[in-house]
Amino acid sequence: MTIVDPTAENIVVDPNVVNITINDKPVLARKGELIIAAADRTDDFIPRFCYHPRMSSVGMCRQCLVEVETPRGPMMVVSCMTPVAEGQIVRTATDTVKKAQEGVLELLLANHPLDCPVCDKGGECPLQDQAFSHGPGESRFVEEKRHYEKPIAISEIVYLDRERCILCDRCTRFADEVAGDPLISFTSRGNDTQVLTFPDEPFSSYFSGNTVQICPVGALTAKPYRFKARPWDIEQTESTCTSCSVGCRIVVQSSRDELVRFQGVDIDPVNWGWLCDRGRYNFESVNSTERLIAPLIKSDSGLATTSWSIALESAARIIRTALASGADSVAILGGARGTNEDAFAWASLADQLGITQRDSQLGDGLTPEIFNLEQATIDQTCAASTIILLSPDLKEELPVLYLRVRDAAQKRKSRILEFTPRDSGLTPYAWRSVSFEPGRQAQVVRETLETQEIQEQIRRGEVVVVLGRANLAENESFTLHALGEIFHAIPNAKVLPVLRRGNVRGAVAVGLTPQKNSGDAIDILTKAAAGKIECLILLGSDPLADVADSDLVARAFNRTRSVISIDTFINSSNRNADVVLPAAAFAEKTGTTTNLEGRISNVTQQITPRGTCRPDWMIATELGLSLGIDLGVSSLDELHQKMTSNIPEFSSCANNPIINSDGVLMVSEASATISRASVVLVDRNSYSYRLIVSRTMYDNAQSTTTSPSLVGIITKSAIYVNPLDLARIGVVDGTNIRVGIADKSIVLPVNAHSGVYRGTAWLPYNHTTVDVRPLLDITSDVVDVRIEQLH
Amino acid sequence: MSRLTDKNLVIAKEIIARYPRQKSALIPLLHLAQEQSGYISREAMVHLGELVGVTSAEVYGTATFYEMFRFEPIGKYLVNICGTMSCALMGAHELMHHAEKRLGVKAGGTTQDGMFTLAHAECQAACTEAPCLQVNYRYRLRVSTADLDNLIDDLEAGKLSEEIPAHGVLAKVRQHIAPDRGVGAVSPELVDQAPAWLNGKAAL
Amino acid sequence: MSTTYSHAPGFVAGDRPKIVTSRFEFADSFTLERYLATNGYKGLRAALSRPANEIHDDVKSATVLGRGGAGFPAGTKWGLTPQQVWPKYLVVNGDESEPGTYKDRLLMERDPHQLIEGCLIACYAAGLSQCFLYIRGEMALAQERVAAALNEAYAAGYVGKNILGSNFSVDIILHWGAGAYVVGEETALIESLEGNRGMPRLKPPFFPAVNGLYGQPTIVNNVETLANLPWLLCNGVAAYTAVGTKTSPGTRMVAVSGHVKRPGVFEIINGTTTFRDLIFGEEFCGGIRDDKQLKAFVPGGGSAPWFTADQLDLPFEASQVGPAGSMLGSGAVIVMDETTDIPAAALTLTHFYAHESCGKCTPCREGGTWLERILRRIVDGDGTDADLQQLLEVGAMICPGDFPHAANAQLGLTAVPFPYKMTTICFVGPSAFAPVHSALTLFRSEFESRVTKRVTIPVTAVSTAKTVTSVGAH
Amino acid sequence: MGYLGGFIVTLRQRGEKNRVTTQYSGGRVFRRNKKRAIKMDEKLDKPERMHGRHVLNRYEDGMEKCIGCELCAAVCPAKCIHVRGADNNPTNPTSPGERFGWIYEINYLRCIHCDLCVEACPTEAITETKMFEFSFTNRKDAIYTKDELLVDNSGKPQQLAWEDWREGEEQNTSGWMRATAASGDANFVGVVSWSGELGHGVRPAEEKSE
Repeated sequence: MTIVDPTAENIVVDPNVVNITINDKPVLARKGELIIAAADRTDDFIPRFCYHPRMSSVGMCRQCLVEVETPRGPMMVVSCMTPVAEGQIVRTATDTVKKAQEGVLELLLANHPLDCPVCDKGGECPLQDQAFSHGPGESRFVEEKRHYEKPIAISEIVYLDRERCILCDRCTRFADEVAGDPLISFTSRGNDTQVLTFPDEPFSSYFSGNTVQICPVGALTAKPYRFKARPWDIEQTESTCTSCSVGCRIVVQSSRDELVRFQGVDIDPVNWGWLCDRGRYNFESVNSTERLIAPLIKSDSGLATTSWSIALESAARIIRTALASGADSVAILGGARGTNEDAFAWASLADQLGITQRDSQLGDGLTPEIFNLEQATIDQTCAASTIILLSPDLKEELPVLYLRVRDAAQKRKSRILEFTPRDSGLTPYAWRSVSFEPGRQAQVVRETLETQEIQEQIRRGEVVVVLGRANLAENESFTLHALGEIFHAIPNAKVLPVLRRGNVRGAVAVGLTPQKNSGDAIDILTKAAAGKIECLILLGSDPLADVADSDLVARAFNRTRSVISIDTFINSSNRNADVVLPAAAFAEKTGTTTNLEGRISNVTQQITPRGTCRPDWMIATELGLSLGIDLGVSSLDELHQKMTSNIPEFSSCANNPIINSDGVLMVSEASATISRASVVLVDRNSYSYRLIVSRTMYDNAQSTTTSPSLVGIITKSAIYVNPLDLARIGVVDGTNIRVGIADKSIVLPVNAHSGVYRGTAWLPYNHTTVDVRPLLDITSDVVDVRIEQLH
Repeated sequence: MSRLTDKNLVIAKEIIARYPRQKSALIPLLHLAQEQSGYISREAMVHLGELVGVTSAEVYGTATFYEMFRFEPIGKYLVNICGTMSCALMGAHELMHHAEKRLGVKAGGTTQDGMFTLAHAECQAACTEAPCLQVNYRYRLRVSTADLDNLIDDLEAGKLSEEIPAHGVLAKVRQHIAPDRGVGAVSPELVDQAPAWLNGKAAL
Repeated sequence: MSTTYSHAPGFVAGDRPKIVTSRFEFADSFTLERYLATNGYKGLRAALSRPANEIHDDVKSATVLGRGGAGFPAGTKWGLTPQQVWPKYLVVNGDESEPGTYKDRLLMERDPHQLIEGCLIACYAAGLSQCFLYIRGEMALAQERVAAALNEAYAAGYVGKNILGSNFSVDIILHWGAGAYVVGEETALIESLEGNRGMPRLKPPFFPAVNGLYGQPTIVNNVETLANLPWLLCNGVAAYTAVGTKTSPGTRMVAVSGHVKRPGVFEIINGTTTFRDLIFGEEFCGGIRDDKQLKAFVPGGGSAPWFTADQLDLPFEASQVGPAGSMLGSGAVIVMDETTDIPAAALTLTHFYAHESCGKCTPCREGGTWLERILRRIVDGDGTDADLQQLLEVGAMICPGDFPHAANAQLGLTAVPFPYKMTTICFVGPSAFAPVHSALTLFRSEFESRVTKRVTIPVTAVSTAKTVTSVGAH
Repeated sequence: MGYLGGFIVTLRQRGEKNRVTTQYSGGRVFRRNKKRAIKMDEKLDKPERMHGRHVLNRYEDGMEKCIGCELCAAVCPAKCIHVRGADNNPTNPTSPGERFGWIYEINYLRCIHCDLCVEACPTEAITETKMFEFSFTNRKDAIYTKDELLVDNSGKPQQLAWEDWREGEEQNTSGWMRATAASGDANFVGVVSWSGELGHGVRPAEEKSE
């Protein structure tokens, strides 16, 4: 927008600028902008309840009435639905407007219970605030108020108090427009209107927490925050969520040094204020009583608490001993959980010790080479005319990215061309969804891109490929081959890499990735299984639970002499470790993180670390000192400086204050290309089913299982097949069956699912009750399973 | 009492096909479900949601907005006595009192034998013939208390079963468009040109 | 008293020009056979024999006014749709539920083919690709008759593909509602037709002519409006404008109900007939029942401010009724004689609008019910002096500024012209206030006599039902 | 002479008549001077609006009035109140409604008895007695917990070991109530009223001072 100075010569009038007057002050607005949005840039606040800048306007609450001059005198309009017009004169505080606003507020309060003292929203409630600023002061309503049953749980997480609801349509609009889960709706009519779910059906949206955040009253409250604190005893800081790699901007709130709530922060490039429920509520795991609070060391009776100095000494001794048989006998797994600084400190230590075997992925991602392809940001992706999805189910793995891509498709800005082994959350919004049998994606992509219709679409403009690992039960190279086909057809396509782990991109950038041609995590574990690894350092990773091939990991751990774990919890991998060093968790440390598009933003400490926990970087420097190595840093600032000057990708965030808000993009150069390759694949036996293994939002992740509010939502293990296939094998939906490969099998329930294509079977990973990993063999290209009835 | 029967499913699919967007068929389909069971069951709403491709919460939201839909079984005959101004001026309240006494239930209640549900109704568009009432949406005009007694007697005796079907059945005639006669739904996605007859020439 | 009805119960024929009710005298007026025998589908043939734009011009020059309430000329409305956006839809508003009104029901029950022909002419003239005929849910008979007529017309080639062998093809889809007054509002009608809750959309930006059904340009016309078209096309513009006044040509159907000797629906000549003619004229209602005095009457459906005897000589003409402080609306007059309990009568209407509020706009949802509760309290004898003022103040939250009312010589009131300012999207909210305001302005003494000199409300004014032993009721 | 001015108040309080603090010296004065035995160990009547230590009140049915809203903690200028709310057990509620005061602590090392907490309380749950004679010897005792603050089932405050209470003094628990309009009714602005108290009933409000 250009500011027009009428006195200047050669005025170039921006056709998109509209001059309006709000309360006698000139305001510049964008064409098509709403009056309320233009007024938000001035000091004149227009009260509102239903208006939300990220959703379509409905003009429901009638609170934002203002007067606009018309040839027939002033006319009252709702400012949330009236676009600006050249020369428009708006008044937001005339007597008529004030009267109308006071009237609406009195009416809103007429049936609203005055239970503010017990209401979680009390103190930060728009209705309360605006009743003070724009309300009549007193109510003349003497009648009895409307009564409903006090809060009803509409899901595992959200409570609904219909008495408090002012029917602003925000939650229902969010569920419908933004999340695409219209599981709540207005019901009944007139004065009896209420928001409800379908009887006995929960509001099981992955994004339900957002409705709590945008509710302008205390009608929707969240179980994890219920009665935990009041707004005035909350302290807060802005940070970035690291639950997945989307990097949503959040506010971390605590009360008396305990985390009580995360709220989404509206930043344009990433999350628009939205969060997924897992990211919003898994802070409970930080408060968990199961947290590690002191160093542990192996003793005759298992792990025993010890002091930091002893623990560090023993760790140093173990590493020294291992290094004596060569740098190849030490390996580092993990590092994607922490900050960039954490990863950098560990990478520096590893460099100094000569450890080249490191990997922050656990064999379930893709080669870090994809970060060197021509990159697209989330914004560029959502502005592209064609979005090609060659990715996992974004709704399950990167929920807020799903919201962004869905929005782009819904508003008809972009068309989605999806290649998927099974129906994903975005399938209903895809322009074309092309299914493939695992292993055949390259061929399917090639054939699809050859059709004329697709070629026409591709020629319409920018193409971005959202690239990730859709299936853990196939070799990662299949995805890359398919990508090669895309590049062959569309050489200038950009890539948005979607690797799931929180800071995997930062960890790779600083060097927590295989160095000097040493192998990846799977190679490390294979070597360990062969007894070639003396010491395994686990940086917040749990390979025994996380690596798809459980057999391999078990053998690896059996043969590894010693394990040093830096973690926040005791888990399956460090239960028998030699030394366990307690790490500071999210919100207990400060630093920067990098999201999937390479955006570097800060994470901030809000509470004191539990017990004697320390940030990973501090552990690295101190362990270094015990090993006689000085990393040359004594504070986080120094470390950050050193990182930004040593790692070229991070040069953009050196002394850059923006990392506190929108973040800065890392410097990336497109140096890699992926070209077409031929693939040969064995045919599937017609009696077996090709396996698709992928993650869902609520699984047995540590942060989920240790969050009391989420643990109940974790899905139970089951295998999903097409209803027609189910009929073919004559198995009743929901019964237990045996799923087997050559010599191994597991028993679990089978469910009919029309989103799974014929001849394939979908097995969600890491759910409760049954471990599905025995079926996964990392060495085979794809997995075909037999499904048999139990006898 | 549940999902649509196979016969009704055929009708439902025909109705859905008439609209450019499936959801538009929701209200007619809800009537169909109500015709089938006399009220709309939970399963029926789930089924309709599947048919038109919306969540059951959306079906529920739409259905509860409209007064004619019942979500619990009611009497075979729904007696709606209008109480809006014209009828009130002509004695609708007295008629309601009489009906309450005669049927032994308050407005909104259903008789023990499940025959009658008595209800207040808003203006039924027969104002000049006040007071008026509808039995399962069939009019009775200028109803005196004696007329009401006779009506109830007749209904109890089954004399009017031809004229007044059980609650849920609305129109006894359905629109049916023969496949060779229908133009088909005109959806915004498929049409972006002016209709053929707008070419400045006479159509005939 | 049992009444014997003609073929169209409620309709009073009279010796006046008949444009839309000409077939009401026949017992089989709703059949295709009768329709064809009485100039049926001649208008359509006439229309199809000329280019579409000429038909549109005809309807424009005949100034066929919308009969739904707003009185906007149909031809002009058709012309408001954007030029190059297709498809456009026709939605027929047969969701008649305004208290006092029932012309559309008769037209659908008695002459469905006339309506169908009207729809076809409109579609042809305005280039509308599909027609949805939305009939109020409670009108089972109208639905049956229209469905049967449509089936007949489809079979006979009047509707559907290549109508009468021409290149004009259009489907008329019978759609019916399920009981919601607010759906009579055109944007709510569209929402309802899309399968949603019938909550009105805000205009702007959702002017149906630009952004209506499925976001496409949509014409919403009233049943009676469309029923005028066959006659217009058959007899020509000149014959049509010869009836009625220049600004309001043709006839219109008016229902007069309440305390009159012969309540009924009449087809009257637009613009010249006065309320006195209607209520006292022998060819119409023939005076007040039992020759009592007229107390007040509602001139245009339940949502119109009331008139008293002072306004009897106003003609049935929007341009005169508006400045006099009310509106013509959908052609319904409700007459109250001297025995009428005014507060109780107002309550029935306020209850109606409060009950029919869709719940979207706060002032209507909360204010309507509040009005009803205060009014009911007063009617039940539990009101206070303050309640009278409270009624007006709650009303002012729905309609800030002066509310229209009629002049009254006896009370020394001068008229406040229609319309009012409102804080709601549609007219349901203000309509809940209109009867309260009229009753309270014109008959304040009746309210005052209802309230004892109580300062506070007995009990806590909890229930809407009257408390039998209210504290301090005497 | 200027500096003596500061002692004027002190000097004015000299003389037997005005003495307060020696009168309940725990018997020491009595032992020294038997002649003044009648006045020994008695406390003077305290002003009606005296601010002493707090109590948490109950309703007649024994339910606690505190709903754990933390408004008292929010308003406390000395930051000496710590409150945490929790969900009432629906079958056996502690207080009416959804929420009850689960933790309630007042640190009397910090409390300045300003009574803003009492003003802020929406349910009249916290009021102050007139008793201020409590001298504790350790920090733990100084922090009164909810169990200690809560009145018993008859509405009487619980006497703690270090509190100097006399016979009948527990009657002095009547709480001084807000001078603002609790109900939002403008007629009551500026009127000092009293909380309805279990065991003591309701005292009439004071006359409105203009």
